[in-house]
Amino acid sequence: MEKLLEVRGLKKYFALNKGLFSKGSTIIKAVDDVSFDLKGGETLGVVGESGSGKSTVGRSILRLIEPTAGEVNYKGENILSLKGESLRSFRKNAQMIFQDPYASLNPRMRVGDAIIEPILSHNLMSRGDAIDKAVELLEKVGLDKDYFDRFPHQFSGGQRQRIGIARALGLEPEVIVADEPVSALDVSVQAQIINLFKDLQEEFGFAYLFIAHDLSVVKYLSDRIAVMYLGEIVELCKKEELFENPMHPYTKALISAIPKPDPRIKEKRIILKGDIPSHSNPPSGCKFSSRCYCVMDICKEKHPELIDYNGHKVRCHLFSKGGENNGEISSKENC
Amino acid sequence: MKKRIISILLVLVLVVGMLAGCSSGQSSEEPGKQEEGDKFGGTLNIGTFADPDTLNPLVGNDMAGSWILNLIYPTLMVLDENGIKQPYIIEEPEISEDGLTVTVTLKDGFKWQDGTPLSSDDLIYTYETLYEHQLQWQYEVLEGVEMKAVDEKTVEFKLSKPFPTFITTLGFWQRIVPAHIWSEVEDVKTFTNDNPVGLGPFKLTEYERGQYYVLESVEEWPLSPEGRPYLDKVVYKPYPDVNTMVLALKSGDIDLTAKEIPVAAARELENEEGFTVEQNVSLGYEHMAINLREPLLQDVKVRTAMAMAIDKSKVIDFAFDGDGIEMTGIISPVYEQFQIGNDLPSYDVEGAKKLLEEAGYKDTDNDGILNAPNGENLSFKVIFANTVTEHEKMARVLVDQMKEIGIELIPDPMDKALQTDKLYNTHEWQLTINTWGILDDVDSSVSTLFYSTAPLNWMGWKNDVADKAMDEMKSSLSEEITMKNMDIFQKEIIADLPDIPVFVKKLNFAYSNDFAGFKMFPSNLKGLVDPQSLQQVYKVK
Amino acid sequence: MSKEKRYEKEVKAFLSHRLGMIGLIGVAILILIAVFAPFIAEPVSGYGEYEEKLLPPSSKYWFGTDDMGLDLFSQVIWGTRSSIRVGIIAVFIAISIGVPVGLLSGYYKGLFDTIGMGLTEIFLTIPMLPLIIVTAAVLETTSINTVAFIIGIFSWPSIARITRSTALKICGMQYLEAAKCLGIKTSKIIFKHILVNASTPIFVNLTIIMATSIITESAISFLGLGDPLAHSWGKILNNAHLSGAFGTAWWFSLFPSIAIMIFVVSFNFLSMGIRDALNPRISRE
Amino acid sequence: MGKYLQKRIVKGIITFFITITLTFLIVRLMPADPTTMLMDNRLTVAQQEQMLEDFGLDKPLPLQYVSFLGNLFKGDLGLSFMQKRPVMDIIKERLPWTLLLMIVTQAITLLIGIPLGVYSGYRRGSKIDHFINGISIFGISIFVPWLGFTLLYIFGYQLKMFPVGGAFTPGIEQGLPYILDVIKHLVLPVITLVFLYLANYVLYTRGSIIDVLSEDYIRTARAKGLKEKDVLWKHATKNAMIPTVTSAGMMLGSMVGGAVLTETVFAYPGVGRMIYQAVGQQDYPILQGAFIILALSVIIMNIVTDILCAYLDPRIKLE
Repeated sequence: MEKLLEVRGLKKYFALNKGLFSKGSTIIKAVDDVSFDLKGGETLGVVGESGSGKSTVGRSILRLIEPTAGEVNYKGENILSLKGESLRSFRKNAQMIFQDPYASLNPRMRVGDAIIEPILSHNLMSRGDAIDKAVELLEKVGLDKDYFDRFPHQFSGGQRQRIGIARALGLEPEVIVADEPVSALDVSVQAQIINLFKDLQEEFGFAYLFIAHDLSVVKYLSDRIAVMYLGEIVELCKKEELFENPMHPYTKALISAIPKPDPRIKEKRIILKGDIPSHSNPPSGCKFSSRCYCVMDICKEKHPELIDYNGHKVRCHLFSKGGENNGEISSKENC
Repeated sequence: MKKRIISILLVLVLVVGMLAGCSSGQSSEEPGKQEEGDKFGGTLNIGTFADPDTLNPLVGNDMAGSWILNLIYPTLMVLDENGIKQPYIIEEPEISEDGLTVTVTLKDGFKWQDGTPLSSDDLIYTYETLYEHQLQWQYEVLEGVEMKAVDEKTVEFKLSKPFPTFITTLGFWQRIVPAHIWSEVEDVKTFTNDNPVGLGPFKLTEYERGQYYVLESVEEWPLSPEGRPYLDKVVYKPYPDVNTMVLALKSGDIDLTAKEIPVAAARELENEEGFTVEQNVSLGYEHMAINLREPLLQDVKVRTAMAMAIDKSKVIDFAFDGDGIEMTGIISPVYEQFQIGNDLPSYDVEGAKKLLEEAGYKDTDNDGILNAPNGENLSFKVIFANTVTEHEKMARVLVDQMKEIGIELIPDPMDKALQTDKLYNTHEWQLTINTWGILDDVDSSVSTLFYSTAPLNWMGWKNDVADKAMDEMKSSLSEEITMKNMDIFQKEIIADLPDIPVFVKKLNFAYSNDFAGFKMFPSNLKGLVDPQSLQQVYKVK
Repeated sequence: MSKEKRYEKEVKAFLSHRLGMIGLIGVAILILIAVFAPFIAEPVSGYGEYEEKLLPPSSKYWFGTDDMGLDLFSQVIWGTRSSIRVGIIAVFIAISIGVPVGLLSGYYKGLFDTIGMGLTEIFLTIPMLPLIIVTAAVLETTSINTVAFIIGIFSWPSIARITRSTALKICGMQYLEAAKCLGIKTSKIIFKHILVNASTPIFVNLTIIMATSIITESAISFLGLGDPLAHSWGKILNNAHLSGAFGTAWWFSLFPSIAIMIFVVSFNFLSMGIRDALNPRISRE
Repeated sequence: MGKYLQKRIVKGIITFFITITLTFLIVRLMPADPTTMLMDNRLTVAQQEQMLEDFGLDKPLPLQYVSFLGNLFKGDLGLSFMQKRPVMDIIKERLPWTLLLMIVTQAITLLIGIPLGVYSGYRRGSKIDHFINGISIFGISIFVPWLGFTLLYIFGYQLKMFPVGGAFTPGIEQGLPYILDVIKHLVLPVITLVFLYLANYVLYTRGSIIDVLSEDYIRTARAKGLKEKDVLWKHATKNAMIPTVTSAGMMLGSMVGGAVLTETVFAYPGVGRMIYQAVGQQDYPILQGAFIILALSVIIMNIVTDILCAYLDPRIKLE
């Protein structure tokens, strides 16, 4: 399939000013040199702990925040150079589903108005048609059409997320960035919403950039998965490949954290020590070195490159020389 | 808890510190003067409306200041109870027959408050300084005048042309300063004169700006009945709000009002025991002036009709609560001797209507306002200062009265400075309600108002016959010539009516009956606080 | 069915708020008086009868007469009109400056915020009444409208602050990001999302501006800097003050003072009622 | 702390600079020539021009501005048109009285307002709450000159309890009699101003106590079994005071407005009355000077209250 979205060298740095009179500032690298592609109809899962920069990537693609550097090409056009009206009209191609269904709807706006508002704003159709379309969309996401005149506070979280999805669908986008769309929902509801995503993708054929903080959510939906740590992609490959043959120690840790359906299967869980380090003061060398259970001397000195290992990309010194195990760490478990 | 206590303590320390800081005014309690007679002793508290702008008698010319400064620096000439200027600290001035030499002799027994005797040098110094620095408006009077000290007490003035009111003008308005002190002053214009050394019956001993001015009686004041003022002290206290001032009088915080009090308050105090209300008359009058540059107002018939439409008694009733005297001519009834009988057109609404009709003014568009032959409405804006309440009320009455004859007046109250600017500089006005201030020396002051080139003639009135009459009056040495020209002038101005005089204010002043001996002098500039009055006021025991 | 429900709780809370209801009734009465002034009292102008000057209240003159022999009841009634007019103009000006400044500061942030909030702080720093006095003196003609205009010019900072803080709060909300992401026009975002949410606090603030503008107008008129031809309560007090009747004719100053008090109290109570009703923490369950 | 202070001061300086520029311009925007008022009607043209020159008003506006700023740095606010004395001297005479009036008013208003606000917030929705709010709102609704005059009439004239106007009796003995005399003169104007500003503090405190009482640490304190009295008056009040103190700094500007009317009615020799008089006389240098000094005081007060708040509330980080 053709490439819908090409992300190249995306960076987002924040400067933290220290004070009015003190010179200089600390640079926070929230996203540091992230590149990936998204093909039409495909689902790319992005996984990482909070603070890994995954949401920043999603928001940068939609220009909700301005990246510091890099390119985001949509069908060959760099959207980072879009401005004003052309940016606004690009937006109908790519939509976002937000994490918090309670906060992503204006409490003072009726559900119907919330759905037709973007349609009208892009002059896609007349008001009457938009209302018809909104009713249709409500039904499509599994809501009663009588809900049209209600206010968001009369709905449950799952219902609201459905409204949010209907709202995004109104613009008939080709790409949907779903930023932890189910993490705020009850577990029972999560599955329903994920199924809705799946069904809608089958019906409309759009591509998902599906952001989540653990692998269990993206496992079902994704075609490929990218694992992020401290603003960098540390591993990126097909879903099956990732689960069968995880290369990066961090990925392994994440996989081991997935609850197993059968508690009798005793697989040793890898516990990462410590918290995710501060962005303003990341470890030198490999950013994961401070928590890595396979850490080597080189890891603290040299920052590893992302290496393509037969389509399986990984950023780890364990594989830096053509993917050979350096031997040094073989004594350690799980490495 | 501790923090709260600390903060309270902090506030208290601040307050106490401030109190200590404010108390810089030195205490002035002196051992009481020896009683020399029954009437001696006592402190008179006087309510005033503001602080003096300055204590520098060469610069200051505000009313609140002159009440205080006149007690410290008395003028050569003063008004008597009838508004006629009389010598005060000088003997009757001598004017030579050709009118070119004026000789002034100081009375005996006056000393500056530092003990130095008053001499002719002080007079000459004051006038020379005035002329050199172009201070006040009086300096113009000294143009081309030569001064010579004949002796310690006598000064001779040589004028370049006859000016019969030379010394009354200069002597009435200009206060004298001591040469031995002022010659040391660096810049007389900005000198603040914080510790004035005066000449008068009272000396300023202590003051706190914004609060009080304590004046103590001098030991010797020859013009007092018993050689010095009866009072020990006179204290001026400024009350910016007249209601508070009246209340202070009623509650005994003050004993006398230097400023006139509103009629409503006067009526109330009259009925209250323990207070006396006295009236005097203003030396000026309230009038409505007409801008003769305005095309519609150039028709004398319109002006005459307007004069006929004014019911002056109604205006007085409402604008000044009935406390006024109608103006019958251009000269105030206060100066009866100059009223020749060239009276203003009397109140006659029907006559006014007829006059306008005959002149061709008709209400052609049926809006209730007469139209000129060219179709324009007889509609005029009348400007006045928004802070002068009697003018605002006068405007309300005049609007009604002009409506009667089909002329529309639109009241346009404005800032005083803006009104002055329009009258003097831009000439963008049609009618204005205003006051002529103190018209001393009628024969010469009419020319400051009505001479074709006078700055105050903002009406733009130009009448050659009247100009000539005013010229002759100004330099006239005989009463006959003066009165003949006065007649000509009055005939001309009544015929032309560039200005419609309306009424003279009667002013109310009140004092506590704990004090007696007051003498009333005309105008609010003098009233009961003229030195001639206070030098003999005493406390009733 | 569900349309009205959103405010049901708040309306109930307001209705049971004693002071708020007193305020609402007061404001309603004042508006009625202003609207129906011609049916309540004849307007007075010019001057009355000499014999009827400064009469105390009687069955003929309920509030007595002033120093021009004019009925004070009529003046107070017609003064309601001036007061409401002043309030509305001041409020209008305050909104039309305060809301844009607040929006620019809160929505666009950056330089706009620095300038906008700097200006706001300056306007809050400068002692307002003296400056209004000077500004009133600057203007050539002081009609009641210009006085109201000046008051409005100095009343916007509170509106700007509230609009800004609401805008800031809403800008941090996800639904605004959602709206942006959906490509909704900025103008619509500002009006439908930010302003609709800011409307209640702005309204509460406006009732207070309404009240303070009357106090300020009265102070300006009292100092003789207002519209000398208007029938405003401040002007009546100014007449009472200048005629020296403060201490002699109590009715002259009492009734306009009471009118001012009713006006200010009503609007303050109303705003308090609304605020309390909207703040769920205040109404005890 | 240092940085916070620096930032606050720089902000203050900028505010001050803009304020004085605004003042400079407004004063010069007056429609009539500013010297018109001081021109005696009989002054000659030469004298008028001399006068303009004396006050530097003949120069072009930018030049006037430069010299205005230059003089300001030297603490020179120019000469009063009417009094022909340095404006600085005139303000120095008046400012202490206004400050005295305001500090005493502020202190009393806070002392009464905070407890009332705390109590009505604690008993929110009750009769006593409505009563306290109602009374304090009535306070701000009374027309100040009328209230002032009524107080003077009753307590000054009828009951003779207090003097009718002024700040102290001339010739009063130094020391305690002087202080008592000053206090006697202070009572009525302070009562007037307290009435005027009480509502602000009551309502502010009430609002913040309601917020504070619903916070977790209050619940914790209650759960720990602390006495209700202590919870309210110690824990809650301390935190509720912060917004009130902040508003106290802001209030200073509006207090000057009340001072104009109050000082005029009570013949109190402060800055407010000076402003009233200067407006009447169109004495622009005085007005200009008064604004500059007042703006400066308000700015300094704001900085002080900000720091005070930071001191009271450790949660505000001085960064």
